[in-house]
Formats: sequence, structure tokens, C-alpha cells
Amino acid sequence: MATAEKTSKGLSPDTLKEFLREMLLIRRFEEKVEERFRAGELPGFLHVAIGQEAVAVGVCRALEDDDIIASTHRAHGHTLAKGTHPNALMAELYGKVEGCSRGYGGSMHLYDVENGNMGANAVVGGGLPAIVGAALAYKLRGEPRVALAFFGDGATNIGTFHEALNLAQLWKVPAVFVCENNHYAESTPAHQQLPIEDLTKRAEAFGMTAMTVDGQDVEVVYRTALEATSHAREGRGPVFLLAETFRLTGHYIGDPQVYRPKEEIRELRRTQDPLDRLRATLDVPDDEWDAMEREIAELVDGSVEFAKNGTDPEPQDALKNIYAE
Amino acid sequence: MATAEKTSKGLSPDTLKEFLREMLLIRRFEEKVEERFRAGELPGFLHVAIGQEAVAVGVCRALEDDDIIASTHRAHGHTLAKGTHPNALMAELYGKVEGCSRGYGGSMHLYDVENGNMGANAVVGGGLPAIVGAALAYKLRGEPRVALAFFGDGATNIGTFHEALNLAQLWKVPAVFVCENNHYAESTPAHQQLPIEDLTKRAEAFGMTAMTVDGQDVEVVYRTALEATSHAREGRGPVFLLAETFRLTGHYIGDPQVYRPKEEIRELRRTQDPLDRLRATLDVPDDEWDAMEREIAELVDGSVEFAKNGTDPEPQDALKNIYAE
Amino acid sequence: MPEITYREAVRDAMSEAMRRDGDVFIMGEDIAEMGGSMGVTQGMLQEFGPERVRNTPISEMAIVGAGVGAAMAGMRPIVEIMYQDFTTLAMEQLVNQAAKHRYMSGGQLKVPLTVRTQGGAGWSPGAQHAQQLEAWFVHVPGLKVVFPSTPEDVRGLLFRSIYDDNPVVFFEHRTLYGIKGEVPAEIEPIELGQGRIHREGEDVTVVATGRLVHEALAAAADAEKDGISVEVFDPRTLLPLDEEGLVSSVKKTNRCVVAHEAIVRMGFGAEVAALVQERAFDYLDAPVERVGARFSPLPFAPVMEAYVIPHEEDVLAAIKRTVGRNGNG
Amino acid sequence: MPEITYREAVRDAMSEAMRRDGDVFIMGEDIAEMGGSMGVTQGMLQEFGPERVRNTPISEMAIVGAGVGAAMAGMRPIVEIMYQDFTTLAMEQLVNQAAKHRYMSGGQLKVPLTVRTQGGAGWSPGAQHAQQLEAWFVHVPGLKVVFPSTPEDVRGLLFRSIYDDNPVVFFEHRTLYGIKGEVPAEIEPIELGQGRIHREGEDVTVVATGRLVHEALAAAADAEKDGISVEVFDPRTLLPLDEEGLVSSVKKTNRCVVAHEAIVRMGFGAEVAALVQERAFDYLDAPVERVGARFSPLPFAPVMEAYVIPHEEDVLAAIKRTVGRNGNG
Ligand SMILES: Cc1ncc(C[n+]2csc(CCOP(=O)(O)OP(=O)(O)O)c2C)c(N)n1
Ligand SMILES: Cc1ncc(C[n+]2csc(CCOP(=O)(O)OP(=O)(O)O)c2C)c(N)n1
Ligand SMILES: [Mg+2]
Ligand SMILES: [Mg+2]
Repeated sequence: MATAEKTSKGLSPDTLKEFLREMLLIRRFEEKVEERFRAGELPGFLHVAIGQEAVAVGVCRALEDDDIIASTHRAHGHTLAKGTHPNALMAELYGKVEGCSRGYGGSMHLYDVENGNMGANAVVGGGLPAIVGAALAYKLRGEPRVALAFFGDGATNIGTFHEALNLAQLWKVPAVFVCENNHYAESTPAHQQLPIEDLTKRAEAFGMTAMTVDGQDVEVVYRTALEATSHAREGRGPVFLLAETFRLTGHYIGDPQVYRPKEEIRELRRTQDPLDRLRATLDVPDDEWDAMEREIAELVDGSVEFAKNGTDPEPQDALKNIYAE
Repeated sequence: MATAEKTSKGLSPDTLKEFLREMLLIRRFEEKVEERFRAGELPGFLHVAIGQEAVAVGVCRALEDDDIIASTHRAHGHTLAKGTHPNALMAELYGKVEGCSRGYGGSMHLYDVENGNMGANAVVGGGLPAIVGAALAYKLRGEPRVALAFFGDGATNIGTFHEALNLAQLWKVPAVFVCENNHYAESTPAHQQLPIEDLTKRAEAFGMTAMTVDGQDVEVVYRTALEATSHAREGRGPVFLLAETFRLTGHYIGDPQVYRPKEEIRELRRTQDPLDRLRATLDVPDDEWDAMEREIAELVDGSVEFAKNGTDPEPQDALKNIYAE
Repeated sequence: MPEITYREAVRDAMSEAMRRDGDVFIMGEDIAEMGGSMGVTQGMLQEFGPERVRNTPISEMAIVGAGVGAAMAGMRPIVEIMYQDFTTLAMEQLVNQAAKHRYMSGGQLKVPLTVRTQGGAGWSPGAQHAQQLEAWFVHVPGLKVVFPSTPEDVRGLLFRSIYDDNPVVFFEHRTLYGIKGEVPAEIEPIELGQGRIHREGEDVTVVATGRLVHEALAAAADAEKDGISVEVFDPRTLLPLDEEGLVSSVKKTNRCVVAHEAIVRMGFGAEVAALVQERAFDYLDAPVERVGARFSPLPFAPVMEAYVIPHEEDVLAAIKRTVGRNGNG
Repeated sequence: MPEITYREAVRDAMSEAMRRDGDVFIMGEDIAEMGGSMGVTQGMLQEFGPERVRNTPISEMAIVGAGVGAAMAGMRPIVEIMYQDFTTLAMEQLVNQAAKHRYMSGGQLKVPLTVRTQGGAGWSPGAQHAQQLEAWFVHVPGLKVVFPSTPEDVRGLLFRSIYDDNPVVFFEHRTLYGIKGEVPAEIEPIELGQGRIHREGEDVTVVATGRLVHEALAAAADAEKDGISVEVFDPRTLLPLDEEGLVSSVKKTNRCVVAHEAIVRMGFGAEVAALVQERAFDYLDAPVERVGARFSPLPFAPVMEAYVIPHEEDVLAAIKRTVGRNGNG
């Protein structure tokens, strides 16, 4: 994804429209996933990233092709933004051989190694130490690559997070830790899990450089992420990037959100939708928007088609891929 | 240990002499342990607290009788300071039934529940969550008790530490976390394990009140500990108490300390011995000092006698105390 | 006798203990407003308030450890670990702390802590959300391990576990929460260490736990059609284990199948097989057959998942194998 | 053939791999200046420098996890966990991450990570510094588990493990570091999954691991005086397991004792007993006897500790029990 715009100060409207298109793809993809799940077509359980599209796109756009990411249970957006085709992603959600994890992983375990996705992790915080280790490998080999982990506000409570950040800073590895603070861990609001308001203090405990962004503003996310990855890439140490964002849906598909006032969601949807905000800034005319919607709808519908026509694994394939030869 | 002097500003010379006596007891006890270990009499492996006596005494003196502590692998000093008789402690090191853990625990697992010692822990950080839980119990029951954990600088790197502090602060339980920063974790100096210098930042990550003291000055330790325990006891939340101190010996008895410059130890012994410092402040005359030495020597020698005359457990006692009825 | 679900039975046991006894409280992730990710604790926040129904941060290690400390300080905490897979984060506190404080203190302390957790595949949660790890804990002196399969058992055993003065790791099976069963009107505590014969039989004993009890009962009904009489024995607690009950059943039937959802290799069935051949060697007409998951992480795709975990057919096939074998080989 | 200690053998395997291959490096607590708390890595910092001999903070979870990440990024890291008891802190990374990334990615990734750890009682370290927990890992598909008992085996197996493309949990026994044994002049990698017959015999097969291999050999020598011919089989790797070698030995001797220092209940011996009775049922003249630690945490006092862990006499007694039993019951 390395392009000239990366070093420029203001992003061109064309670039921002590309961002918008990617965000729209994530949004429509997630909506389709909700629909297909409710239709009973998708096994397992699923977490969508509606409301957090700007973080996924802004951050992944700031990465070079051979930078890598680790994601979480809420991984569809990161995966699409890192370059996985919607077909491969949707096929995975349907448990097909054509899926990005060949049907072995599922929604919470999305991998696409060629595109630098080293895996979504269903254990909160579980992916962070590996990012430190991958970054260490790059450092030892002198490769100018960055390893980046996404995780939520809830993940900053688990010991793994602290150990990983400490190690990263101690060893000054080229890692970036992107905390998507969507103000909930499942049903648990900040005041029930976080005794502090400013989560960057958790990076300061290790002396790590921290940056905070409005996670609903994709341009700001992109610019800050670029700064963070450059910092890491240039050997100046890891960065903690805190993105304030909002989960505009339930924790999982079907979550009745009994723990959350209905008005809160309504209000957030009105004021904090990253797509609305970007579209308004760019002043996208209706016909252009409609065209984009159509193109994306085709892509997303196509991914469902692709997935449904995909190949079911053979039952006994379950015993493959346990060990490397 | 609740006495009137607790609220006074300056401690009386008599009180300080009591402190000195306790510190001397720990010192001579530890030296005796080293001697007996080298003589091949003590099983297992042992860590002495030589150099850190002022922290143990200053902190434990600030506790009320029914406050509790959890200690670490380096537990002899804390245990004596919390009121365990040297006989019971020495007997434990000899693996006798009369030992404070009845011979089941050993040096790294000292318990004395009657005296409020809920256990030393051989797993770094292992005792911290239980202190949070005990403090929670006091809070739920409205008891004005404090639960206090000792641990080292090295322990601030383990996830358990972070999770425990976070929980303590979130729930505002009456816990005090005493970090004895002796600048080494086993052989590992600060720069190989801690990317920051000021460890109180690790408490700030949870919004916890932090206090720092010169751990070689027992009066200052005592006063600050009293402040910390009062804070916790009055329901104002847990406290992180950082004591800067020095390990004047090896990590374990027999440690050749190849990783540490000889001059460093010599210099520290000259300038940072908490006993020397207190004795100088108090200007203890030689005869008084000698008398104290004699009394303590008797006590310590007596503890060895006591231990050697103690009862070996029956082999099959090993199968007792696994479960409560 | 009233009929309630397995889920309600879990809730009942906790609620009843909390009503009787101020020392009992619960902690866990999302157990308050949300009522638990499996809905087990629904309504409990409303009844008992946030001090006793404590929503926690995502800190499995610390919440188990806080349970240990509260228990040592005289409470009877119940900690919920949302998925068994996350006990991997709390092993230090469970194994080195909860299980050993009493012992290391030479009997000065006790740790009346209950750690509830659940797991179980069959709904494509993938490799990190449905492992069955109970065998690990059976290897740890100082712990007790309970794994009930019916509403009645889950209620009676959980109630008893809460009042046990030792740390109990209490396993629930995800796919059983919805099943219904009759229970006594009043909670009757069930002693730990007593198995239950769900069905008497003459030809083979199936020792089964959790979901596999139900698969075994179905297999037994099927086998009956072929004239095979199957005894189904659910140990209910894996530690302590009702060895007498188990062994005497096998001495009667002379054959044994052991079935669980966990992986066969080094699973609880290994211990059962080892014990049975030790204690009933001269009675066995065939080797103890083990039924359980194949040696694989749990795959996502439903067809593969179904292949990995055991079902009624697998139990039935094992029954037939063992019965088909000539006695005294 | 040169003679070296078990400790030197571990060091040799790592040093040789590091000389050959820039991708190999080691991480762990106090492994640099201090040379490891068991002295295993002494001199390695001087030879390879601090980038490749990485002293770490006390963060078992993160260092294992960093090993996972470095391995996925193409390195061959070796992580030392100072005491096996502290693997309890890294279970999440070992079990949910290291063991499963390859599988969950459908084969896209590999994790060539070696995690070395040690343990073993007999010197009164107490309840949290000498547990033998290898059985847990045998229950986890995706891992390999190695537990060698001699300098030759430890060197050949560790070297091979480093070059294995899968995560290997490598157990060393604390009380064996000082033993000496002959080794080939050049390191010869030993394939994982191949047992070793240390001594041939006719009357009973003793399957033993770690320290118990030596106790078994001593017991075998003693038994010989009574005219009992003992075969001693060391599986060396517990996962994969040399089932063929093990079972064919038992088929020859018709009797089996399995011995390890770990607790008997749910220990590796349970799996061996279960397998042997499954695969050699018709050959067995007596039940498989299990020797191991009693069901207790490790006590501190030496007299109690000695009572809990198994020794030569226990192996000998088991040999005599099994041989004393009438064939075909
Ligand atoms: C270690 C662990 N504990 C609990 C869970 C169950 N769980 C899944 S997502 C989640 C909340 C995560 O919150 P956060 O990190 O803020 O991410 P978000 O869901 O908001 O994206 C929890 C508790 C888990 N997956 N892993
Ligand atoms: C979890 C864990 N990892 C490693 C060890 C081995 N170990 C024992 S003491 C120690 C160093 C502890 O350092 P610190 O916390 O600073 O305490 P100090 O020894 O300086 O008193 C280590 C690494 C352990 N006991 N527990
Ligand atoms: Mg969140
Ligand atoms: Mg220290």
C-alpha cells in the first residue's frame, strides 16, 4: 500500500474517496454478515466492526505491504483493510476451503499470511506477544518492517498486554500497538473495568511513546498511524496508538445490549458514524455515492455467492495441518 | 503492634532502638542461615534479605495486629518483622514440625496465619491477587483491616502484578503494594528488565496513589507505610509504596554474583547498610550495642538449638493437609 | 418434582447459597448487567446487587487469585471463567496457589473457592473457545474437579462445591445449558466423590462425563435393540473419583468403555482405563475402549468439527467393539 | 566417544545450532551473565552476544509469546522457562497460540519454537519449584513433548527439536544435569518419536522417563539378582510417542510397569497404561503397574519429600508385584 500520498500533509480527495470506499466495503460486508448469520447460514459466533471502520482503514493504509498485523475476535474490518479479498473472507465465514484460513479458523481466526495478516485471535490479548516476537525478528534481521497489533480497551486489563508492551519497549522493537477504545468490553463499560480514563498511561508505565487519535476520523487515524509506524520502522521504538472509537452495534451479532441505553446507540449512530463524517467532509454527490454503493453491493453479494459455491472441506481434513512436516 | 508512637511525628529514640533491634535480629538471623546452609544443614534453597531489613521492619511496624501480609521467596525478614518467633522460623528452615509452616512449606513458603502472615510465595507475583481478594473481603465485611503485599522490582514485569493492581484500584480495596526495588531480579539489572526508571509509573497506569521512600531509612519507611496503610484503611483506595533498597548479598545463598561488580557491593555495604545508618543516627553507644548483639545472638543461636531439637515429620504426614475436611 | 434447565440449575445453586449466606459472592466477566455470556447469572445482579455480583475486567489470573485471597479471608467466592480455554491464563493461581496454600501452610489455611467454567464444541466456535481441559486439573492434588451432566446433578453438586472448604474447579458443558430435567423441590447437596448409575446394564459399563453421558444413554438405548445391555456410569466428580462405584460396575459387566468430549490422548479416559485395568484386571473380558475427540485442535468448518468430536455413534461403535470381543482374549 | 554432562549436552545442542544458523537464538530469565539458574547457558553470552542470548524480564507469558511470533516470522527461537512450575504462566501462549496457529491458519504458518524447561524434586525446593507437569502438554495437539534422560539423548533430541518446524516443549530433569555420559563426537540429531531400549529383558518392560529411567535401570540390576529380566524402555519423546516400540516390547515381555516422577493420577503413565491395555490386551499377564509421585503437592521437609516422590525401591516393588502375579489372571 506504499503510495506517494503517504508523505504528503493533506490527503487528496481521491485518496480519501478510496478510504471511504474501503470503509463502505467493511460496513456493507458486516451488514451482510449480520444478515446471513440471522438467516442461519453462518456457523459459530461473530463480532462485527460497525463503527470502527476508520481505524481499520486508516491504520492499514499506513502500513507497507510486508508489514504485518495481528487482530482480534472483531477481525473482519482489519482483514479486509489489510488486503484480503471479500471472497476469501466470506468463504471463511462459511467454513469453506476457499476461505482465508481454509475453513480451519472461522471469524475469530482469520489469517492471510500473504497479505501480512498473521492471525486474528479469539483470546483477548493473545496476539500481542507474537507481535513483539515478529518485530524482534525484523529487528534482528535488520528488515525495515513493522508488526502491528489491534486490540480493544478491554484487552488493556489482561496481563499479557502489560508483559508484551514492557518487552517491546525494553527491546525497542518495531511494533505498534493499536488500542481501539470503543468504550465497552463485551457488556462491560469503562467504569467497571478501567480505573483510569486516559489509557495512554498504560503505555507510559513502560516509557512507550503514545499517540491518541479520534478514531472516527480516518484521515487523522491514517496520519497518526503513519507517524507511529515510521517511528517504529526507524528504530525509535514501539508506539502505543490509542484510537477513540465506538461500537455502533452489539458485542456479537444478536447481542440484545440490555446493558446499554438505547439512546446512547442512537446518539452515537447520529454523531459518530465514521462514514457519515467522511462523506460529509468530502461532500460526495449522491450519484457518486450511489455508484459506490452499487459497486460494493455487487462485491459483497458476489462474496456470498462465492462462499456458497465454495468447497466444503472433507471431514477427515480436520486431521491435516496440525503439524508441519 | 498498634502503639501511640504511630501518630506522632518524630519517633522516640526508644522506639527507634526497638526498630534497630528488630533489624539486627533479621540481619543476624540471615547470617546464621547462611552459615547453617553452608554447613549443609538446611535443605532447599534460600534467599536472604540482608540490606533490606529497614523495609521489613518499617512496614510491618506500621501494621495493626490483624492486618495481613503476603511475602515472596525472600521472606525471612518480613516473617520475623510480622511477629513470627525466630524459633518457629528456624524450625521451618530445618523442616521441622515446630516450623511456622509445620515443615510443609520451607523458606519460600513461610506462613504464620495467627500473626497475619498469609504466606510467602515462590512464584514471582503469585501472592498479589490474593492480597486483593483478602482486602476485598475486608471491604465487603466492613472490617478496618489492610492486606499488604511485598514484592520486588522484578515482579513489576509480570502480568499478575498489573492485573492485581488494576483490580485493587478499580474496586478501591484496602490493599498496600510494597515494591522493594533492590535493583536486581536475580542476576538481571534494571536496564535489562525495566524500560523506565521510576516504577511508580506502573501504579499510575491504574490511577493508584503511589509513594516512594528511601528504603534504607527505617523511620521514613515506617512513616510512609503508616500513611499508606491509613489511606487504604480509611477507604481511600490502595497504595503503591516503592522502597528503594539494596540487596547486599547474592540472590540466593551461594550466588557468586558473577554478573555484579565487586566494587558495587563493597560500596553499597559501606554507604547503604540500613543498620549502620540507624545506629549512626541514634548514636548508640558501644556497650548498649554489644548488649543488643549478645541478646540477639542468644536468640538466634537458641533458634538453631530449638530447630535442631525439633521433631521431624513422619514421612506419611506428607499426605495430610492436602484437603480440608 | 419441578423441571428446570441445566442453566437454571447453576443459577439456582448460586442464588440459594447467596440467599442463605452473606459470605458467598460471585465474580466474573460480564456476569452482571449482561447476566453472563451464557445467560447463567441473569437476574442475579438485580437480586444481590453489584457488590455480590461483581463484574470484572478481563483478568482471569487476578480474578481467580482474588477468589483465592477472599476465600482465605473467610469468604466463599465463586469465580466464573467465561470459557475453559481461558483457564490457561489462570493456571498459576489455580495450580500453584489455590491448590497448595493449605498444604504449604501445614494446614493453617483453607481455600473455599469455586471456579466455574464451561466449554464444549458442536457449534463451530473454533480452536480457542471449546476445548475440554478437565484432565489437567485431575493431575493437581489440592483441587477438586466436578463435571455434572444433568440439571439435578449440576444444582446439587454446585451447591455442595460452594460449601466445600477446598478449591473446586467446576466444569459445565455449553451444549447442555438448555436441557431440562427434574430436580427436588429443595436443593439437595450432592457429596463430591459419588458417581451415578444412570442406567443399569449387564454387558458393558460406559463411563461417561458431560455431554457424553447423554450420547452414551442414547447409544445404550440403541444397543439394547441389538440385545446389548449397557450400564451408564457418570462419575460426576473426577476428583475425588468414585473408584469403588466405577470399579464395581466394571466387575459386574466385565467390559468398559470410557467416553468424554475431550481429546482421547492423555484425557480423563486414560486415567479411567489405567485404573480399571489395575483394579479389575481379572474381570476384564476386553480392553477398556476410549471414546473422545480425535487428536486435533477444534476446526471451524462444521463438517470437520463434527468429525473431530465424539457422538453417539462413536460410543455405540465402541460398545459393539468391546462386546464383540471374545472374553478372556 | 567423549563424555559430557547432561548440562553440557543441553548447552552443546544450542550452541552448535547457533553456530550453524543465524536464525537460532535463546531467550530467558537470567540466561545471560549468570548463565541460567541451572548454569546451562554459561559462556553462551560471551560466544554469541546479548542479541542472541537475550536476558528477559520475569514475563513467562510474553517471552513464550515472543518466541511464537519470532518463529512465525522465520526464526528458530529457544525460550527457557526457569522452572516448569512457571509454565503455568505461559499456558495460554503454549496451548492456544503456539500449538494452534498452524492449524487455525489452515497450514499457512509454522511455529518452529522450542521451549525448554526443567523440574524435579529430591532437593526440597518445596511445592512450587519441582512439579512435573509434562502430562498436560501431551493432551495438546500441535505441540511436541520431549523428555530425555541421558546426555546423548538430550543433545541429539534438543538439536533435532530446534530444527523441528513445530513447537516443542522440552523437559529437562533438574537432578540429571550433573550426570555424565558418552556422546558421539559430532552431534547426531535424534528423530522425535523414537523410544530407546536401555536394557533388554524378557520378563517385564519398564517404561520410564527422566530421572526414573535411572531408577529403573538400578531396579532392573537389582531384579536381575532375583532372576527377573527387565527391559527398560525410555520413550524419550512423549508426543509423538513411539507406540510401536513400546507396545512391541510389552508384547514380548507380557508385563509392564510405567514409572515417572510426576504424580500418578492423570500422569503420563495413565496414557501408557491405557494404550498398552488397548493394544496388547491379549499379551498382558498382569495389569500395567504405575509408579510415580503420591497424590500430594511437594512437601518441604526432606523426609516427607522422599516419601512422596518415587525411587528405585518403588520401581523394584512394582516389578516384583507384576512378575509375582500369575499369568492370564
Ligand atoms: C482472555 C479472554 N477472556 C475473555 C474473553 C471473552 N471476550 C471476548 S471479547 C471480550 C471483550 C473484549 O473487549 P475489548 O478488548 O474492548 O474488545 P472489543 O470487543 O470491544 O472490540 C471478552 C471478554 C476472551 N475472548 N478472552
Ligand atoms: C514467575 C517466576 N519466574 C521466575 C522465578 C525465578 N525467580 C525467583 S526470584 C527471581 C527474581 C525476583 O526478582 P525481584 O522481584 O526483584 O525480587 P528480589 O529477588 O530482588 O527480592 C526470579 C526470576 C520465579 N520464582 N517465579
Ligand atoms: Mg472494547
Ligand atoms: Mg529485586
